[in-house]
Amino acid sequence: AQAQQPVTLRVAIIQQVDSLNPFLATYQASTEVGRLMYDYLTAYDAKDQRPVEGVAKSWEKSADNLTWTFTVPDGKKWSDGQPITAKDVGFTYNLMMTDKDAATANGSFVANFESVTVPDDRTVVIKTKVPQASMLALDVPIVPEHVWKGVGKIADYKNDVTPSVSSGPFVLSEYRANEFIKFKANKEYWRGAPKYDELHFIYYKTVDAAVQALDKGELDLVNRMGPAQFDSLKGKSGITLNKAQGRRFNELVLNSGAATKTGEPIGDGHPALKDVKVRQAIAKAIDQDAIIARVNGGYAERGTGPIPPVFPDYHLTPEKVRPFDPAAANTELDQAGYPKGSDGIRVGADGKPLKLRLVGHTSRAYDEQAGEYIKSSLADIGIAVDVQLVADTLLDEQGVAGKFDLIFSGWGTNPDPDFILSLHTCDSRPESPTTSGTTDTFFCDKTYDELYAKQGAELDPAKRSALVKQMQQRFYDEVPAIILGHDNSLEAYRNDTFASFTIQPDPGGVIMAQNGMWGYYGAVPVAAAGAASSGPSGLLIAGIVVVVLLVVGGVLLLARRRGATAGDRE
Amino acid sequence: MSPLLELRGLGVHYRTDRGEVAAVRDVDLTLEAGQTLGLAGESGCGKSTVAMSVLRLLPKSARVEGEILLDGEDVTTMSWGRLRAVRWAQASVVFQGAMHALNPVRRVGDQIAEPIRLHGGKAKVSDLLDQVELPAAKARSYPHELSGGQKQRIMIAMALACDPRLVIADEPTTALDVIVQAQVLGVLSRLVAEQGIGLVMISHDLSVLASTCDRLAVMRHGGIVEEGPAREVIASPTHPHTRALAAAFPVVGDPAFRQVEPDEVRESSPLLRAEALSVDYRGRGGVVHAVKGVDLEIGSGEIVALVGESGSGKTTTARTLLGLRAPTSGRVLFEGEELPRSAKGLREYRRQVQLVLQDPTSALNPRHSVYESVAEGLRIHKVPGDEAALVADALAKAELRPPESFFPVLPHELSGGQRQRVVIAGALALGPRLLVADEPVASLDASVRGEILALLLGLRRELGLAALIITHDLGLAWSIADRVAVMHEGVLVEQGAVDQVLLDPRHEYTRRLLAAVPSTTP
Amino acid sequence: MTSIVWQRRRAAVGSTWREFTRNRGGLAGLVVLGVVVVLALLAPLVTDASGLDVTKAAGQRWQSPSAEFWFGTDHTGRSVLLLTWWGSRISLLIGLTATVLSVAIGTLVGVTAAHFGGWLSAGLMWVTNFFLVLPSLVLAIALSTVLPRGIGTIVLAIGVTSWASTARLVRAQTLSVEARPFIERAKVLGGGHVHVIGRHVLPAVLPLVFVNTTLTVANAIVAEATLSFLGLGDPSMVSWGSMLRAANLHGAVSQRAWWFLLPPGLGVVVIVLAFTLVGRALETVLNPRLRGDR
Amino acid sequence: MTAPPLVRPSPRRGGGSGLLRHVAGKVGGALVSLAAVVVLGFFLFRLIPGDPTVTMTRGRQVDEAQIAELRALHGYDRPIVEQFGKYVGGLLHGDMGTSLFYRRTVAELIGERVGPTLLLVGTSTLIAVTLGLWLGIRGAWRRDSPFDRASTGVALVGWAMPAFWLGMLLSMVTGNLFPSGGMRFSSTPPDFWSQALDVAHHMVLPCLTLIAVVYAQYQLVMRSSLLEEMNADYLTTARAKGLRDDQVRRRHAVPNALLPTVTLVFLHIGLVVTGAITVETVFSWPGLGLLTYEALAGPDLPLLQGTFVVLAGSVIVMNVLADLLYQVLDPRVRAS
Ligand SMILES: Nc1ncnc2c1ncn2[C@@H]1O[C@H](COP(=O)(O)OP(=O)(O)OP(=O)(O)O)[C@@H](O)[C@H]1O
Ligand SMILES: Nc1ncnc2c1ncn2[C@@H]1O[C@H](COP(=O)(O)OP(=O)(O)OP(=O)(O)O)[C@@H](O)[C@H]1O
Ligand SMILES: [Mg+2]
Ligand SMILES: [Mg+2]
Ligand code: NI
Repeated sequence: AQAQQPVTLRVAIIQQVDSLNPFLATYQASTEVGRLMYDYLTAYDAKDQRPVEGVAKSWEKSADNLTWTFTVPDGKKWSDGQPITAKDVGFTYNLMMTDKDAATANGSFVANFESVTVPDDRTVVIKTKVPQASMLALDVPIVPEHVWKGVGKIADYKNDVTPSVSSGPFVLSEYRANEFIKFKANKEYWRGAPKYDELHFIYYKTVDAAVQALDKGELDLVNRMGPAQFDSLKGKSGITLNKAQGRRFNELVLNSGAATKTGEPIGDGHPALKDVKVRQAIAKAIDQDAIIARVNGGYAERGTGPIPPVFPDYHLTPEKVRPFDPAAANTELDQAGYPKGSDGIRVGADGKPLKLRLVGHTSRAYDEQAGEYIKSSLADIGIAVDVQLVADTLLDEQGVAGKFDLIFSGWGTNPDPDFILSLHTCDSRPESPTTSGTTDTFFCDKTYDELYAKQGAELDPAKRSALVKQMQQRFYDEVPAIILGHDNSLEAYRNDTFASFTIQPDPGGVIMAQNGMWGYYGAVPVAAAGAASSGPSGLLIAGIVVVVLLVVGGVLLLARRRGATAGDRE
Repeated sequence: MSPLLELRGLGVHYRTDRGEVAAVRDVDLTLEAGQTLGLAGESGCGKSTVAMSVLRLLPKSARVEGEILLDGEDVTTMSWGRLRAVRWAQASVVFQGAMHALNPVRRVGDQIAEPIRLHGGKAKVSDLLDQVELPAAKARSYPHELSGGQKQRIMIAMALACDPRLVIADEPTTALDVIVQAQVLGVLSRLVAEQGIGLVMISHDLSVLASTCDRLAVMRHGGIVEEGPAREVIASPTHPHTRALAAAFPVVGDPAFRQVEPDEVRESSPLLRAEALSVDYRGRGGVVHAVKGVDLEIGSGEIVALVGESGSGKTTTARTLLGLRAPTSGRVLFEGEELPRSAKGLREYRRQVQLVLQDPTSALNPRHSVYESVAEGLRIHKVPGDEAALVADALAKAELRPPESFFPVLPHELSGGQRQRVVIAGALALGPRLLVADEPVASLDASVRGEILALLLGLRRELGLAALIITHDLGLAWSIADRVAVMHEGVLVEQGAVDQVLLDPRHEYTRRLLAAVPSTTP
Repeated sequence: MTSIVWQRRRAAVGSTWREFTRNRGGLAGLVVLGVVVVLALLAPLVTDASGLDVTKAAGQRWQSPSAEFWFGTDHTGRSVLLLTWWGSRISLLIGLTATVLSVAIGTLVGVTAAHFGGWLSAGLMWVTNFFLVLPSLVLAIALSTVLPRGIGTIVLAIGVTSWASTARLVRAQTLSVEARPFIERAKVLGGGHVHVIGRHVLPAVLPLVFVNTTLTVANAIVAEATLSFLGLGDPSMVSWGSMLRAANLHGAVSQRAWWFLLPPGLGVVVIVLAFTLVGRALETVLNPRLRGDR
Repeated sequence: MTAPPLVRPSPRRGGGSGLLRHVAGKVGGALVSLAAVVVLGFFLFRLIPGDPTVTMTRGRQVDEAQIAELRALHGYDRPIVEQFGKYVGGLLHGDMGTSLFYRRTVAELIGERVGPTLLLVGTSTLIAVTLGLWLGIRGAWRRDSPFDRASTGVALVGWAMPAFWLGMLLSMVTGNLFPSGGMRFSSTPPDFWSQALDVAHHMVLPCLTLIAVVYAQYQLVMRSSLLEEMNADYLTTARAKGLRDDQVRRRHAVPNALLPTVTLVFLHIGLVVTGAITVETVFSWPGLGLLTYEALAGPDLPLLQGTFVVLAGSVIVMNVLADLLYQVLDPRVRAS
């Protein structure tokens, strides 16, 4: 008989956590875990992702948009009982502004800060050099000054001391690299302690292993499932599925002319792809619905611009949806001056046949399958495709160097569209042929860049939304890349241990990988969950061991006896 | 009272892939306590099979008929428990090849003590070692740390561990050189005399048996062809096979065995000369000086015998004479010219001088037919003329007739003597002037030794071939050589005309060698 | 003359064959191999390769075995039977070519090291021992990571890492053949290196090499499956290893899709077992050392 | 899996001459081999692939100066020989570089994973050796008996199976009996016995898989080396002395046949290690094998290089140990 087990939420974690030090952690899993321990200055609402109270309860900005004043309310406490004050905020930001190591992960948020001052325990004043749109989306964990001021070199600090001093809903209680990360509920949490005792993140190397574990009851919550895995859990008792709108998209980048910032061409893309007519024809010839149905298993939404439907304010619904129409594509290419050669492959004006390389990741099943679809679709319009699946690093190298014709890529998007839009401006192209830029498309279009500048300065949400949509329309028409689809986020949880989770946004949102910790914080255990045991009991195993030992012993004994008589026989 | 051992109509068959093979047929033998029975016969005639059947040690594939009475009790019908009790306590075996009969990873002392513990004897290992004239400290040795003779004596000590009434010694001295052989035989004879045990002594060497046995049985093809008191059988053999066996061991000094007439020894011009020849082997254990400053001369048409115990450097000398090894110092002259070093030069030289290797079985590639083996040299030297005719001619010279019928035959289908002839034919095909024969008859049955020796003499007579015959057998040297050279630890201690060296040895080692030769005459 | 030689060779092969047929395991292995090889060769004639194209997948995803799809379908709706069938071609192809490469290197190194001696031999032996000790799969993984993906790379990776045991075997056999007096006799007759190796050493060593080849194929096929499973194979080719990788990646275990897991794995087991059985049977027939104690 | 195919015991070496010299020679040889592994590791992973800085800066705006700084920081701008020197120098201090993906030092990552791998490989080797030797001895002693045929057949089937496939099958058919992966449940109480039981529970399937695939080696080797000894004359001697059959086997046959087998047990550690790579992958066992697999996905070349050097190096060390053990065990090799 064991003592009353703590009520525990067990969550699969597939991606690695690179560091528990919030100043160094860059991986998505690490920031997700970091949010449980450290609140940000502001948070995103669970329902619609608008800024709400974080460490600061209220805020105001000056007329020139350069000075922001945040108020940290009284009564919030760190998990060790110390009060949370404006000093902690000031300490965190100033550390990042002065210590290069502390700026590793989130330095971009403070790069534009002029100064951060703390006139009193309740007030933080931030002055920026130029107006900054993301002041209410500063994804910077606020750390306790009384702990961190004693830390020597930030870059070497692991921050795996248990229990951690948290401002978030959970306190780190045990960390075993490659095995699990354990948290206990933070009883001091200002929103109120979570409704259960412990939260465990357990490493699984593959989603499949995690799905099996969920099925066996070793886990309570899994995300990042593939369509097949998701389907396999359908109708299983004890499991609730959550198909959420995702923030990720898959795209097929067309090498429309890779070049540096200065316009110096790099790479060896096929010249015909510089012709927008060819790109449009390719876009028309690809049956996106078929790819979503067969490759995504139906768990994706048709792509238009880079911003997914989960952000309806910015998501583009084109006035004229480009139809899947290979016949039209064929005619257009005929007219554009790419006649079919004797082998059925079109030839450009320069005599170069339209034979394209399509580069994808060996590690991704999506690339492999979608590649096949694209290959056969383009074959129908006289374009030959050679699918080359390569290791991730090699793909990165080829992508950066512009050594491709078609390449698979993809991004995750934030609530604020600025970053994802910035990727396709002329400025995000690389400095020189040997360095890398942030862009994957090498897109450089004057109209697009002008719109980008305008939306950055636009403070009226409705107008900004219109500008963002215009940009995406331009992107859609120029086809530097084809957004193949926005993946659904596929999650599942055991409903015999946990009754419900807070999703973000609501409805249609995710439990894990939120902009916040609501999913974990808001989980409600089933009343009797504490008594539920995990997996087969130790008793059963002991029983198995005993039986095996008995059988082996018996066989041995028998063999002995036989051996003895055999000895007599010789 | 029943005899110690009595075999009645013993027959043993082995089941093999080819069907049943009769290894022993209808053997009747009797041995009384305190007696020594010799069992002679050439290799494979079934001697060991008889020995093993006594303690029922034959492999499962063997089927035994007849009765084996040990002190009147039939071994074939004993229960396993009884048999285990009888084994070693009543009868023990000194196995053929002590090299393998000892467990290589256990100390010899433990191995001797094992049957004592098992059968509850009270003998002490040190006493047993003392009986076979080994120091007690040797009990702590592992087999590989002992010499062949010492291992053989360990086997004997082990056989005596439980005071058995019967000891079977299966070729206890094969693979030992003559001097050690004499020691081991001495130990055995002494034990029989002192302890009154019955001894069955097995050997293919009549002269070994002659000196130790009361009675002698000669086997052939699994059956006994002649049996009687040892002296009688050897002195006046009735069966032709026994006669051949006896003849194979010529008596040194007996002119009857001498096959070269003294007047045949003629003045001859030197053909091959070795001057101050030394050869070293560099191995793991440091440098071995195998040959030390040997001066040797062979005249054309002359037969020289090089004798010496095992490991004295005979083969090394032969190899060096043929240019298969470079001498460490000294030189080899052929017709006054030093041996060439180049591959081409050596090839030419080897048309003149040929080597016949020790063991004809392994000297022939088992995959090559007689024709291919003989033609090999012709092809290498691209000898002009009709290849088939040349091969046939060489075979005919080697007395393999009709030659054509031997063409497609593979070595394993030939007898040992025939194989040796094929090797000789291969050498003759090149028309050499000198034949170096390394132990040409050592591995051959007694019955075919004579034929090969006659062939060599015939070749000398007809073709004027010179020969260097290497052997450890003084009797052989006596029967066919013109001159003898005696080698000891790499040094030529004595050389000269046969009569002079063997009848009137100057060197002390030659004398020891001659003394150790077992003789069939008392 | 030659006719007699040939006649004898034929007789020798005949007797080897008779000896071989007496080994039931070996015979069964040979029959299985024959069937599999014939099926693999027939694949393009009997089946429609377009079924391998995911865009033309005939069935639904993860269909369990039915009359239409005897072995069910995979995660893209392709027939597992068809995939397994075609996969056998790649597995066999890689297994055989890698073996040829491995055995060729091994034989060359082994014979050279044994025959010539001196520092060449010492150097070759060191390299051989080095490769023998090195876990070959780890090296193969390393090689196929840094080289471009493809059949050639896999063949190279397996071939280059697995020759050492062959080399050691061949060297030992060559040494034992060269220690035999008939080699000395050949030298006395005037034969040079080429003569000794060509006429005496190789004919004696080749049967053993042949035995070794069959056993090496078994290893190479498992190695191919392992490398493909680890994602180092040629992604554009269907092989048993890549099928198992897909099964692992797409959750065949969690879906209990045994029909996707069993055929490729059983394929490997059956082929490897068949090669091993044939190899062991050949060994008892051709290796004189083992023949004696039967 | 390209292991030495069902190797027969190697012929015994000749009498030892100078144990010390032999040991020194062996250790020296192993050091040379280790050095060769390091060289191979370095050049294989450094020369063939492209520019590592590009991989590191993927998705970030960097200019020439930053790239140059990065190259200088990692020493990629130095001549290759100097880079190699630095690499070796680092290696001597236990520095194997930094993983591209974990952004932690390779040494630290490997250090974390050694324990679980040792536990898994050690346990399964121990069981596989015991089982294999026992079955091998039984089989050889009663050659061609039904037991021999059956056990050899089963061993061959196990030998033919890819480890990962067997692993997947096992985890499919055992259903909920065993955990799906990992080394322990996060919710197990921290006391020793609960933890031990939990780890044992998690280890059952990976261990079974590894044993099933590996034990055949030992069985077949033991069987053939015992068969080789079966006709040895000293066994006839032992029987002639009146020893019982099992005494003959235990006291004479097995000790002799065991010697070559012991060497092979160690020689095949390499095989177990490679088996561990796939088995750990299938069962998410947090060991070196899984780390290798994770490094492959990138590929994370510094990490891969590290696991390569460690895995290959440990096998080399094992082999030296085997050789030294042989010196101790076999009186014929031991200096006289
Ligand atoms: N286990 C066996 N299976 C089949 N035939 C065998 C077996 N042992 C011996 N023989 C055959 O039985 C015959 C007699 O062999 P045995 O060993 O008794 O001869 P031997 O007289 O002792 O010979 P040697 O002098 O060579 O020791 C030989 O022809 C041999 O080939
Ligand atoms: N290849 C070799 N390497 C090292 N030592 C050798 C080698 N061959 C022979 N010896 C040693 O050289 C010495 C002479 O050997 P050799 O073979 O010439 O003797 P042998 O008189 O022909 O003996 P046997 O009568 O046994 O044939 C011996 O001590 C032997 O151990
Ligand atoms: Mg005998
Ligand atoms: Mg000799
Ligand atoms: Ni050694």
